Amino acid sequence: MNEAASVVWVISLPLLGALLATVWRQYAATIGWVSSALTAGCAVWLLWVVQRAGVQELALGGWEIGLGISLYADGLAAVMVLMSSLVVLGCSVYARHYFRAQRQHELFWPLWLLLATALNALFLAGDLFNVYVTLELLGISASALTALGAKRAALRAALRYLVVGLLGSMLYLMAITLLYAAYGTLNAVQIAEALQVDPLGWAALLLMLAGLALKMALFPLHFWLPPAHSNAPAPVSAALSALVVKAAFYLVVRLWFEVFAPLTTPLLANALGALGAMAVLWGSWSALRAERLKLLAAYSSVAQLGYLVMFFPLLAVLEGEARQWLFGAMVLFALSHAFAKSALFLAAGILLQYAGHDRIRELSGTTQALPLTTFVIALAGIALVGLPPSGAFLGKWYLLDAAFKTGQWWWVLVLVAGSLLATAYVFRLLGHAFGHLPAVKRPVVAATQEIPALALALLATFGLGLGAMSLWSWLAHTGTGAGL
Amino acid sequence: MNELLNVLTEALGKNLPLWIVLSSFSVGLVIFFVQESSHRLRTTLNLLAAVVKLALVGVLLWGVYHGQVYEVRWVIAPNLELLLHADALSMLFVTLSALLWLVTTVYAIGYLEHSPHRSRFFGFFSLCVSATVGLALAGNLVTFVMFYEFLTLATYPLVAHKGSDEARKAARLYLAYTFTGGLLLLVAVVWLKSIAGPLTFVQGGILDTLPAETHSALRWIFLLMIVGLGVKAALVPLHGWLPKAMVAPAPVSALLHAVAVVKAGAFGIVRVVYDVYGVEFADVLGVLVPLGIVAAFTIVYGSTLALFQDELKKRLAYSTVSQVSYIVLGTAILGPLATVGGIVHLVHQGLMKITLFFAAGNYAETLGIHRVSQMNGVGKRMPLTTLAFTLGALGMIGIPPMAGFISKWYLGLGALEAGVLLWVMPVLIASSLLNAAYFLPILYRAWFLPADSWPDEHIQAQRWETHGMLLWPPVITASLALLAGLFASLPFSPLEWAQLITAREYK
Amino acid sequence: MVGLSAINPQFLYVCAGIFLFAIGLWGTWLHAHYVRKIISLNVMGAGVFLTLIAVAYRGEHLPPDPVPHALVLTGIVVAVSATALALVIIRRLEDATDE
Amino acid sequence: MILDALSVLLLLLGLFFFVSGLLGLWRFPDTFARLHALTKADNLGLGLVMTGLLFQVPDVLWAIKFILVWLLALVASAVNAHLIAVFLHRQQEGHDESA
Amino acid sequence: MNLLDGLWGVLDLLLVAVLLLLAMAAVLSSDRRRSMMLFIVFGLVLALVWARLHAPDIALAEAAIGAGLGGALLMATLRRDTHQQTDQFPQHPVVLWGVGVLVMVLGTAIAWGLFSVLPTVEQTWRKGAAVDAQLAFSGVSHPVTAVLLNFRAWDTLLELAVLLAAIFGIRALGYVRSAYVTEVAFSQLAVWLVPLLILMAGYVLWAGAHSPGGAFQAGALLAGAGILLRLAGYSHAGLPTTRWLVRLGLVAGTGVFLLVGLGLLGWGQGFLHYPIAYAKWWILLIEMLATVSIGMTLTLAFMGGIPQKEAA
Repeated sequence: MNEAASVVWVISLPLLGALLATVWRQYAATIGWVSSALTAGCAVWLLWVVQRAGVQELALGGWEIGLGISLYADGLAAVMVLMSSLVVLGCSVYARHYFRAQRQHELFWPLWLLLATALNALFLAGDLFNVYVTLELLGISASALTALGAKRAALRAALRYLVVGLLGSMLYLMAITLLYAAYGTLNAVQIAEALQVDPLGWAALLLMLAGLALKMALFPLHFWLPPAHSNAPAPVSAALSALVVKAAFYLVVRLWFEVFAPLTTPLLANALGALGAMAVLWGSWSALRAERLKLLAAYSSVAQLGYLVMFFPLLAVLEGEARQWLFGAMVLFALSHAFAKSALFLAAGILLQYAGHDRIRELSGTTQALPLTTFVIALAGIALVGLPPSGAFLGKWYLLDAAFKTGQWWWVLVLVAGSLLATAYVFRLLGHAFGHLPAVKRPVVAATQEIPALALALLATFGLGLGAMSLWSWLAHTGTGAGL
Repeated sequence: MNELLNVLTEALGKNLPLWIVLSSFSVGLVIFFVQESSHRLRTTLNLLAAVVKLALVGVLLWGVYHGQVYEVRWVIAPNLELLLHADALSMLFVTLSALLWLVTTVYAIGYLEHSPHRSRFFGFFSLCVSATVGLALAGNLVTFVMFYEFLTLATYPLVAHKGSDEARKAARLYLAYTFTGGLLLLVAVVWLKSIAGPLTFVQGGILDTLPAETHSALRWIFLLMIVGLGVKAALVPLHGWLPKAMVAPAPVSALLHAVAVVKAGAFGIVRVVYDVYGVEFADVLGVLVPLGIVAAFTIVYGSTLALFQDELKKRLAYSTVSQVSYIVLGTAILGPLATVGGIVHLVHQGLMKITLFFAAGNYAETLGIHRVSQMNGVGKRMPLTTLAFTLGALGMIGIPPMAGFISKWYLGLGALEAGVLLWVMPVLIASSLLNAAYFLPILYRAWFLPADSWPDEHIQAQRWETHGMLLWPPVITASLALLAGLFASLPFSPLEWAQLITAREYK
Repeated sequence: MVGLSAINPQFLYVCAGIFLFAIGLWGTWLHAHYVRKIISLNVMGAGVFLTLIAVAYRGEHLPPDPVPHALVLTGIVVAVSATALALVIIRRLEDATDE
Repeated sequence: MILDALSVLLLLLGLFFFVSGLLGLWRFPDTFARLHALTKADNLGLGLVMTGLLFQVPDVLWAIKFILVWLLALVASAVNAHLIAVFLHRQQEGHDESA
Repeated sequence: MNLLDGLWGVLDLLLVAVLLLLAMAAVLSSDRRRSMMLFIVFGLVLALVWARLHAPDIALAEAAIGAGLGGALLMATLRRDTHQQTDQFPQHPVVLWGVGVLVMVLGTAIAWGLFSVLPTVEQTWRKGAAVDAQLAFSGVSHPVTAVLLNFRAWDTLLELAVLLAAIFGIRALGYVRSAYVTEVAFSQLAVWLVPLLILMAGYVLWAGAHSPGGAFQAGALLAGAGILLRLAGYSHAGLPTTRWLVRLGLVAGTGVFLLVGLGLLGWGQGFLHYPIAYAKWWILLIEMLATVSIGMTLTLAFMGGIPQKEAA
């Protein structure tokens, strides 16, 4: 089995799992978490392969790059695949006991594994049209999962999410038409080499950014995210916030730094950064005012994505080693948010299951009764605010450092305001844990539900907070101009 | 004895500081999961951790005294590393916190006899101490900031421990203040790092070699740092959270206001002035004088407000606000003697203030009295506690032979030496008078007035006036304060150690 | 621009495709009811596909470029599956509101 | 050459019937009459067009397919017309009692 | 000759005019049912346009899937929609025109981008040259099928997965209640038409190798047959009654495609890298099962999930 096979297996395993889970529906849960465990193992193998043998470019079907489709696994892609498979594994172990209705349980797993397939396929796609198909698969399976509960609010949120996803994909597809008309190929690397700075390039970039901003819920286009992420079942909203939104962000990073590198001027980067800043402020402010815990987590996703986008104006100006560190810090921030947000949503699911509601004001009794879940929420809160032992802290550190080095000091103000608001909404949550209500007797919450949430939270804080150094060495194997 | 210690130092190797931090951190995590009902297990774990830490600190002290280098380095990101390094200044603070943590643990076990959520309390309690020790042993500003924020996180649940609305509101206020401070400090450190590169603490400072045009930025950074650290050091405009945090249980307010939080701020300011900027360069920048003015104003302001507080713990809180600023004043005056005065007061104030808080806790716990007005004739009912209180109070006022006198004496000498006598002396005198004004009436009331009835007296006087674990800690700390005063010239005394530090600070 | 003696079909159909894309985008954005949004989305999709096939068109006598044809085929299937899901959700929403 | 002429003639005839069907659709008062016009005229028109094209067809297989197309169209339009008529009839009857 | 070109030009103009008018009407009309009808007609005219642009495969697919099945789905959705039928544009006219201008700007940007490239690109490379060069090795002679099932096989596999995701989503939304009232004439038509449709599907599938056709169009025809049965009152629309057989059918297409790919990978050839000699048979196998899956999926999609009666 040569190295390149790892790229194929990491995508095919969840797809195979999805198919098996459909046919043998009574074993759906076991097939589900076994295939996600195998995929996680495969992701580690892929990362090891990329680390040792460098960038893997696999031309599928043996056809040369321009004609056939190529899978492209470099440092960044391998890290994102590892991130997505770890979160999927955590949520799968969590989901085994989450669904009460047997029917809902069986229908969850095929869609869930298709979502995992779509994510891995998207991270490893080297062909722009292939990215379109994976984006669609992602959008449809995600909205189908959101509608799983068949409650009216969930259905409406899922419908809006599906329509928004389709709109984004159509914009993206028009951009592909332009690029194909001009360069006759769909392979990202070939287009990157052939791209000239001309009206077509600008139109394609504009369309792709608009489409992906819609899917990424960047500030003015974020209206669909809070209802979708707060009405979906807990493991689904964990995956939505942590991974699906991140996939669109990953594409923007790929396109911005690799394909459209000559077109991305600092001015455009600043515009994007401004949108990010508004997302941070608006998202944190609405999270502070949110009534329900899952709504708070959804708004905080909008804010955290704003932070991620704020790296762009600084990356546009920096050069050489400092730029490589900042790029690594951006990826670290994305990873830390993914693990922390999924832990928060899983914990919120436990609270919801236990208390029947997730209205923050009436949660103190529950938080008293579930100390471990509250501890998970605290850890996730630390990572979301960006306090020291977390990956987000390092991300923010490098963001601040770059802001001072390049003299763009206004990003510092946004960061300070964002962090303060974040503290406010996280500790508004945790304040209830010290409420004076009599402690209810110890409830029976399945350990398999609390353990994955705790593991993800620990990964976001201590894992990435202290062990992040290896991430930069992994990213050293990034492809052509992705930030290096 | 000598060989045994050498063997021990080799055995533990050079990452001894890491073991010290981890010892209480790991025990803290374990205690979280201890069942609420198993008292014995929790008490043994606590005491074991405290004793082990004290022993390790002793070994460290011996090693540092013999010039052995202890350094633990952990690279967390490109050109960003955690560094634990035991130098003379950190040894002072580590020893103080380890010692007082042991005493406070004993006191806390006695104090929280029948209250709920004790596993949670002692868990966060040991996390808080590990944060303080980590902060003390930090080798560069990055590590300092990380432990500084970690301290905020660890102390927030302690302040909110009681769970009453008042406690949660006080905790929220505390968090608002300290987190904003922490954030400003973080921004300042990153800004400084972008200008000056790696910020490892070097005795005598590292910024004097920087070009002239960065000086204005350095002033701004200094201001931000002082505000960031000032929140915890309770400098005047930023001290709002301290009196309100008195709602926390007595061991918390004792530990927070004598050892952990407040001292962290003061220690931070000392580190920034001496080991980052360098006191000569700071003077050249002209930032020391405003710092001195703020410190002086805090001293006077704290003492005057303490006068009007009827609640005993609030009065002690305001006295802390003023006492901590002595340290800042000592740092602000350019001169070795003032520095010695400032640094030694770091230890003395810790010993004295913790005694006062222990005593206040005893009164509240045994006789159920919280107000000064209720303290008539308390001396007769609880002679030993009140004696300890008296020693502490006299020390605060600065009457020889107590430790407080020495630090004020050195501050005075330092001011004379630096020629700033004109505005420092009146401040010292005024504050001593004010101290007397708010402490002496309490002593008079306790010893000379007839005791009126104490309606809710909890613990009847059997063999001792109160619960054993509540009585002996204040007595121990009071005697330590007395010894620190009497035997100031002994080799291992705080004064000697402060002089050792100052000698290295001034080039 | 190439001399437009006879209206060059590629130019005409590309313009048509872009116009359909525009009208579809406009409809999706502004319509309130989701059935109308989906119809506009399909019109927008048809616009994109028409542009793609117009680009692939190479005059009367040359065979057209097969790659865009495959892309559009895939696009149509994907569009119809998304439309099907959306319409069933709408149907389920209608039932939910009835009960 | 004759074949081409014949085809053109038949196509024109077919066109004539389509136009008449269109006129019928436009002018006739009620739906039943319109149904009548449409099915009759268009089927015949389609038949004529189909025969016209038969002459252009390269081989027999194509011819069979053309005829198949016409037959299918016939059957489909007949059944559709019937269904619409039944529905309309039931709806009109239904006016007195609820449908 | 220019008379013929002129005629083509007129036809193009006519087609485009009708197409755009239908699109405008479908989007702008206030009555929801009229807009749906117009959309179906728009689909049919679009099929004509594809035929005009030398894209027979897409014409087939558009007629069968886009207009046919899409239309059927729309009608099924609006069948019980008893609420008020009109959709006025609620927004303020400024918003309407504002968005209109924005969209126009985007359109002109695209047009400007495209037309700055299109005329010049003709000379640089002949698009599709790569496909023609490798066509001989792809195992099928029809270029579009070659691209779909060999060169870009991975896209098609994921696209089948997309269909799967859609049908899983639909199944997850619960059961379907009302069947359709049976109409004698219609069921007679069904009796004749369904076998013909199945035969046609087989033919289209086979023809796909050398002329326009293939899995998707054949699948759509099968779905047509299924819908016909459903409308004729058979609540099961010809699908097997045992539940797991239906699930196996749904999964068959993607499953075989993936297993063949992985098998070839395991065998040393490489993922989806058919041995040239047997490529034709592998492709045919995959296409057959894909047709069955697509047919089942689209029928179930029209039904909106699993029929109620024996779904217990």
